[in-house]
Amino acid sequence: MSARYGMVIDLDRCIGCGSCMVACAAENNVPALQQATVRTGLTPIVVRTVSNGQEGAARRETFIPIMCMHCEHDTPCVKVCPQQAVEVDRATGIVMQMPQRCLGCRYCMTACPYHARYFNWWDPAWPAGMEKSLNPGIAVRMRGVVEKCNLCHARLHTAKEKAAAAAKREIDPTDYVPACVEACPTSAIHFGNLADANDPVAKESRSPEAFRLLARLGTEPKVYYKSKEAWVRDLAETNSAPRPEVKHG
Amino acid sequence: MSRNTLVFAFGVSFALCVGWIVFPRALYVQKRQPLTFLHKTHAEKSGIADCGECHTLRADGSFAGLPAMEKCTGCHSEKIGDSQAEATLVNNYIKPGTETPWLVYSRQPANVWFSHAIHVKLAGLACSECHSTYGESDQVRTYELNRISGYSRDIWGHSMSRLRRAPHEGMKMSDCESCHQRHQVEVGCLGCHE
Amino acid sequence: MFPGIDGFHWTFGHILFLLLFFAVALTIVAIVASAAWRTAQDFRNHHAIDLCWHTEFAQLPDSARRCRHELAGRVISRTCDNAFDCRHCSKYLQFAVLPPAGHLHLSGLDYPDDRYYHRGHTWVKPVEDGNVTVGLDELARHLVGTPDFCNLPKVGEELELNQTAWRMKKNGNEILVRTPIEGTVVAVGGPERDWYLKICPRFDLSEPVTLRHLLRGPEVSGWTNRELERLQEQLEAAHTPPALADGGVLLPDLMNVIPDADWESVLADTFLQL
Amino acid sequence: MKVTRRDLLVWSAGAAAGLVVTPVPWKILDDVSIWSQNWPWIPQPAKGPVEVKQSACTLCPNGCGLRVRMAGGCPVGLSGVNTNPVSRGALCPLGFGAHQLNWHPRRLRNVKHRGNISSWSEASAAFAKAAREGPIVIVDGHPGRSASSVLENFAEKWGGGYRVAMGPETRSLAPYELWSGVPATSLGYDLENTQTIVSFGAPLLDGWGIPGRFPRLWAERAASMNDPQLRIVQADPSLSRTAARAWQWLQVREGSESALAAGLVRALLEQNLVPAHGAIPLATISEAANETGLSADRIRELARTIVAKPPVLAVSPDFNPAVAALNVVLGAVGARGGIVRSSDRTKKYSSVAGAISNVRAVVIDSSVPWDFAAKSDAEVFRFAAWDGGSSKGDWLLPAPGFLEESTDISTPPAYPVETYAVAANLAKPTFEVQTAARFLANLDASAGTPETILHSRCEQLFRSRSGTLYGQTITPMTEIASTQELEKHLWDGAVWVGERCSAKLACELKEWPSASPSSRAGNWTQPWLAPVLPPLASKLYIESNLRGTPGRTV
Amino acid sequence: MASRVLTDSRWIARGESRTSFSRFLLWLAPWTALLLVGIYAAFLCLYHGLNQTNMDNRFAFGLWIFLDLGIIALGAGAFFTGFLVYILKRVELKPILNTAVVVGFICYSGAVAILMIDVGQPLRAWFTFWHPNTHSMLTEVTFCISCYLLVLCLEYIPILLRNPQLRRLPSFLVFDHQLHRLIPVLAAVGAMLSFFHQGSLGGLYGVLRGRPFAFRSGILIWPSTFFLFILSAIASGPSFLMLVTAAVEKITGRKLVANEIFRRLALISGVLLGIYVAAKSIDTLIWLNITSPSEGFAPWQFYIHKPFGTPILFAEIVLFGLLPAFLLTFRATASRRGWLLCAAAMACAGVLLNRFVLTVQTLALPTLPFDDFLQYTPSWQEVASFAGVIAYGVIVYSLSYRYLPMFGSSKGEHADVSGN
Repeated sequence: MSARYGMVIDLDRCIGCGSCMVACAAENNVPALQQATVRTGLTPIVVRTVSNGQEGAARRETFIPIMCMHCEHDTPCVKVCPQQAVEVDRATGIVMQMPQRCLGCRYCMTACPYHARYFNWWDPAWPAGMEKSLNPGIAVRMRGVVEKCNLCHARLHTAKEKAAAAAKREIDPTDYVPACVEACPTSAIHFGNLADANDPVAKESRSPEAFRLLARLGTEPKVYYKSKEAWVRDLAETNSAPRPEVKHG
Repeated sequence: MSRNTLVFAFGVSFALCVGWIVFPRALYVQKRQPLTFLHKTHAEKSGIADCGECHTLRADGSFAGLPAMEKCTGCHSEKIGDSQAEATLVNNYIKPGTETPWLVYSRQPANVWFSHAIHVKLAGLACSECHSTYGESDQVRTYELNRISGYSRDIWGHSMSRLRRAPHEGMKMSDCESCHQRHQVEVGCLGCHE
Repeated sequence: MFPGIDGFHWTFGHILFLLLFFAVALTIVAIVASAAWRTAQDFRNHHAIDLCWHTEFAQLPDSARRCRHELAGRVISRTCDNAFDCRHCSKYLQFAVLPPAGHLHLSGLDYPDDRYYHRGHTWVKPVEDGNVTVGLDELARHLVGTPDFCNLPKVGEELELNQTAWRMKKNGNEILVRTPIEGTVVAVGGPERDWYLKICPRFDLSEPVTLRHLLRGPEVSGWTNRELERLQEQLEAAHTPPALADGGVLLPDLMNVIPDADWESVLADTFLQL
Repeated sequence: MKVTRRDLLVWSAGAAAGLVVTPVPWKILDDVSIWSQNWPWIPQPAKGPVEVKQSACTLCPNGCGLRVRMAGGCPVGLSGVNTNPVSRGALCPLGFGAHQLNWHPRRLRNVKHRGNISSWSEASAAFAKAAREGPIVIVDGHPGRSASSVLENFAEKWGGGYRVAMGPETRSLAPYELWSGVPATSLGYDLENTQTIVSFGAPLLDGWGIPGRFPRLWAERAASMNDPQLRIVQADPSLSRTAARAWQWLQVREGSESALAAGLVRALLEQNLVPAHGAIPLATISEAANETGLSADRIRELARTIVAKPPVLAVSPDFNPAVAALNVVLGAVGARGGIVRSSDRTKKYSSVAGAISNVRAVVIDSSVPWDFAAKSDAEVFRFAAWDGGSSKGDWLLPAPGFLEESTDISTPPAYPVETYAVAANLAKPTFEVQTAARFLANLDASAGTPETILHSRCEQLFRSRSGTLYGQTITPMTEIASTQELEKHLWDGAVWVGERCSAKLACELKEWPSASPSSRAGNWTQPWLAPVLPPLASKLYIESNLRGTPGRTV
Repeated sequence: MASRVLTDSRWIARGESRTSFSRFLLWLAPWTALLLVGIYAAFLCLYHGLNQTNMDNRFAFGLWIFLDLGIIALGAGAFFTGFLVYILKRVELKPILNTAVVVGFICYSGAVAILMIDVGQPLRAWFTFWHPNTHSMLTEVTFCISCYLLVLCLEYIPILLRNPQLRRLPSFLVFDHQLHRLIPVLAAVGAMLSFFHQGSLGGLYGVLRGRPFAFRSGILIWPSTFFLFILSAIASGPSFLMLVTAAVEKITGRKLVANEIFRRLALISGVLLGIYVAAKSIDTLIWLNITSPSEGFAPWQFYIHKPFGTPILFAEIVLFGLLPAFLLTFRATASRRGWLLCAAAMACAGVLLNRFVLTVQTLALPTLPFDDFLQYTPSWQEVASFAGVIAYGVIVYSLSYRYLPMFGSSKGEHADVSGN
């Protein structure tokens, strides 16, 4: 059962509601910390707003969810981790981050071109009692380690165990859907097995409207984006016009 | 020179004594189980032969672990024998309706995801392959808690050097790995970690 | 790190990397172990003291390392390169045979010719029972006078050449006296007697080589003159009253006479300490 | 034997050398690392069986279907219910983190009176006194529930008023209530059957209505289509989320929505795109153009565009008679794909917008949105699960938190058909809470209890035999054998959806409506200090740039 | 007779004149205070976690990594001098060998200390040894730096044991002697380790395919930065030694090292710097014209963000590269102390700038087309803990200078005892 789980995100469908971010944080026991900021927060999936750079009526905006791209080739973070806390799982193609192995050197974060890796700057904390609402399938990460999207591996565990209970080796694909995919109100995020040529997601990934961010780096990300609009597809390439400096709050 | 050698040797042997005799005792807290539960007696008297009868798998494949109090209540709602342990069970736990605070020898930490369903149903492992013959024992072992890591001593194994271990001794990650290697089952990190 | 530990891969790169690492680590450990083992070996072979002496000798000032043949005037200038170990000096025989000895009397100091002199201002005097007595020479006695405290080795203790034979204290200054000849202590004297130690030498005294490293005859006068000059210089540098009484006679008990001199340096230079 | 310093050194060296070949350094190294992987101050999730239950979200009147994962007796994960025809498997970003709300630091845990901790008995006594003195006003945020009936009954019996704090969707339907006599709560937008929507700044894709309704509809019928089956023309001053995704975005000036509607009506009539109509706006197209910043031609073209693909529907974000009048002119009222009647109930609710002066006490139910606060001389009894920081000098009464009460859920605002669902309580409050209905029932049991009313409603529903039940399967009501069976389905998360209402809806618009005052005027303008958000939703604001910050709230 | 007031004269080699003990303590006092502040800042970072710093998810590396790279490059003088003396037999450099070893020891131990604060989970840092990913440059760095720190300790021990008090213990003296006989092997091992980890530190950034500003093509598994880092480190190491020596001479008011040695170091530094500048220029051209465009980045993109414009490239290559290379190489300038030190300082600044550009600028520049250019200011904890390391360095060096033979000029080196 060698799968290559991947995603196709239809940017024309994304309405930037942020449901995926909240669902992801709830699924993965990510704390909401008072001290965190845009630059220090922990958002395994984050929806960013991108414009075509114009002002007034010609302005167009799109929302682009950024998460771990699960790069397949020369995976930047896997290659640099000094103690094998990151690996590309052979059975699923998921780039797995092991917080218990991580020493928090953050080299992988500098290696990731997508800024999809986050450091636990603080001890995870919840208001008193709220720890009862934590998802039982996910161990809370301690401070000082790097984490990122693991494609909701707790759901994969549950699916595997369910299959095993029925003495089956293969999981039922409907049992394994990441939280962001499930949460999307417009079904903009499509999840599937890219290794299976008949999988709708695999087909979609080959569509001419599909593109990957920074594809020219050659890391073969498994998260594809899709848009009908040319200016959005241009995001695949960085070699576009210089952009004005953006001030951060 | 000979005095130096002697003093040096004394230092070495002191360290060896401390390291191999004092340290293991100091590192682990000895704890007693709340009840003297005897697997052997239960197997004989109730005719339960299969571990799975009490240590069940739920419908979704998750492992229920130690049976809940209702399983005990099935027989012990009132005292049926004359052992002191049973009296404790009935008076301290069944009547007030509280769960027995068992100390689980093989409890893995929260970051470990171990599926009994996969290992038992798919791989066909016998319980004794990891849990030895504890299911047939007629005495209650002392639970030893590591003061630093908070793990049960069964995780490391009784042998401090881990060199001369019994076949089922030790439940560290390396023990899982070596079994997986023997059976050529490759699993990624998050295959077994949460 | 090792086969069987998570993360070990049987790939060429991995093995090569680890082999290199282990080679480096082993080299470092081997170096330390080897140094430690050799140190222990040196102690066992009685080389240690010799080694210490050699190391310290190399760091003595040039003026303290003059060859005995220069002192005797047989050669114009020569620095000893063998830590005063004339017994093993390949050059020793190149120079003339020793001239006859004579009783010396320099600046009021007595240097009898019945004994042999060590550069650490001790002498060795063979006595009738085949043993030798060891004592401080006149210059040293004039400097120190009566020590406040004297810590002599016990009878039966083995002494190595140039090892510290005994310790003395005077006015708070510690004085370490080097052993002029290796052997076993058979009797202990002290400042109140003629000699400090009676030693049963390790080597046969009848062999001339046994005492070859010690100074005799014109070497003694040359050496003592230089030592007196040095002393004079050092004491004058300290703006002290003349050390030598009129007529060039050294005052006795100098340390009490001239308490303000830089005695630390004087004593170190006198007793060949660093 | 004398122990020298040298001996100590040698001994230490020996001990150090010996220690290396004992477990001490290595085991400590290992155990300390393990300790760092399981730091005791880091909370660990509960272990135990995970059950999946169904309920409905009660954060707002939409009542989205909830699939709740429960462990250790607590909800540990929420997701939508795909079989729910109303919410269609979606939740809003707030909903996904709602299971953490009950432990919000601003959870109201004690009865508070004028900022001081008080008790339920004192509150009851104070309210009994106030009720006897009268008159009282009871404000409900979510009419149509069983609990609402209790509130209404009580208000009726005790000679007070029952007012409803309408949401903006319902408020946008209020003009039709004025013109047709059908209550706004019985009206809905038939979005599912429309083909062109002209939105006057309504955040259709950004929190308008049911989270799963319009976004899903848009995703199916409009998103990433060159010629969408559902055309959205969004008039918005800035590129809002909806504007960014709309088929066309009209950049209009702030506050010029009514003028645009008037201009469109003029353009429609001028170009004979709609049948002639009596009520003609005073403003001309060029005046509308001036006000909106669009060109007159653009408005004319827009008129042609919107009628090109009927049915067409105009939507305003809030009460806006001009937009409603445009719908009347477009013939969208009472038509398929327009404004339709969701029920034949004719009961009108008084809005809180009306004056509440000369009142002895006001009871505000916990369903009233957090940003409603009474600016009144009356004694205010505010039920809330979370302390929004308002109502100083009044009573703050802890209400059940998220999933802590069982309640029924009636038709969501502006939904075109009647629905009925039950939100089962899955969490237990750890301190004493009371709903407003229970509090009032304690004083006067004759107002009924929510449980009995719920039961009787089910009976009524069963007897009506109309509609369909959407549970694990889709079951027509005719196949339901008993009230008990119906109730069981409802408690298991099924939704009853009624049939389309056949009652007529006709609007008569005699003259063009004048500019309307804000519906929030009057005594209801003092907002709460800051909204109480699920902590994870506040992550959206704090840890990403996706949305503007509403203040650092956790 | 010496007065019995507080004195440490017994610990000072006889014949070496040092300032009075009280003045020495006075000199140490501010540095000790700074060290204590640094220790407190480090404690905060360890106890509360790295939220005490101003680093963030984009600026995952900050001041610490930049300065770590910097001081490790400047500490390269230690291994390179050892390499020159023991392997290439340039015995004329022997007088500065000890000071080179101590400077190296300070730089490396300081860098390792900072790294231990910089990682989020120092308690698990040993996992790198236990589960090494041998493809990671950081693994190579970790292994080499820890081994080399060990080597430096071993090289430092003989110097330490030459203290007049310690040497009175015969076992120390003999051990020192025996260890010293094996030092050439250590120097060789150290040189190998250093070449590797200086290179790997460069490789650390050069392999970052995801950071086109840093990514370089190279030879086999090593990107060009691997070799450039070695070159720049060995070029700046001698310059830094000159600066340290000159500073010590200035502070103590003594002539410690012959001008000849300065000139020799300057020549080495200058020539190597010249080679480095040439290699760096070629590398920059290849990167601008081939590597970066092939990844979809036009070279000008890297230089549109202020303050990281092209002037910084000019400064790195010409102002702090080519210019000091000339100044150090030519006799006319190299023989004047002022010019020489100025050039050495420029060479050191050049290597620091290079490390800064590769760490900070790399992280500041956007990679995604919709990324922003970010800036970061270190927190006081970051600055203080690094200042603590500098204080630590000054203290260790001061103690070493006072009590140990740092400049092997007046007193002879170890005797060559061939008999053993």
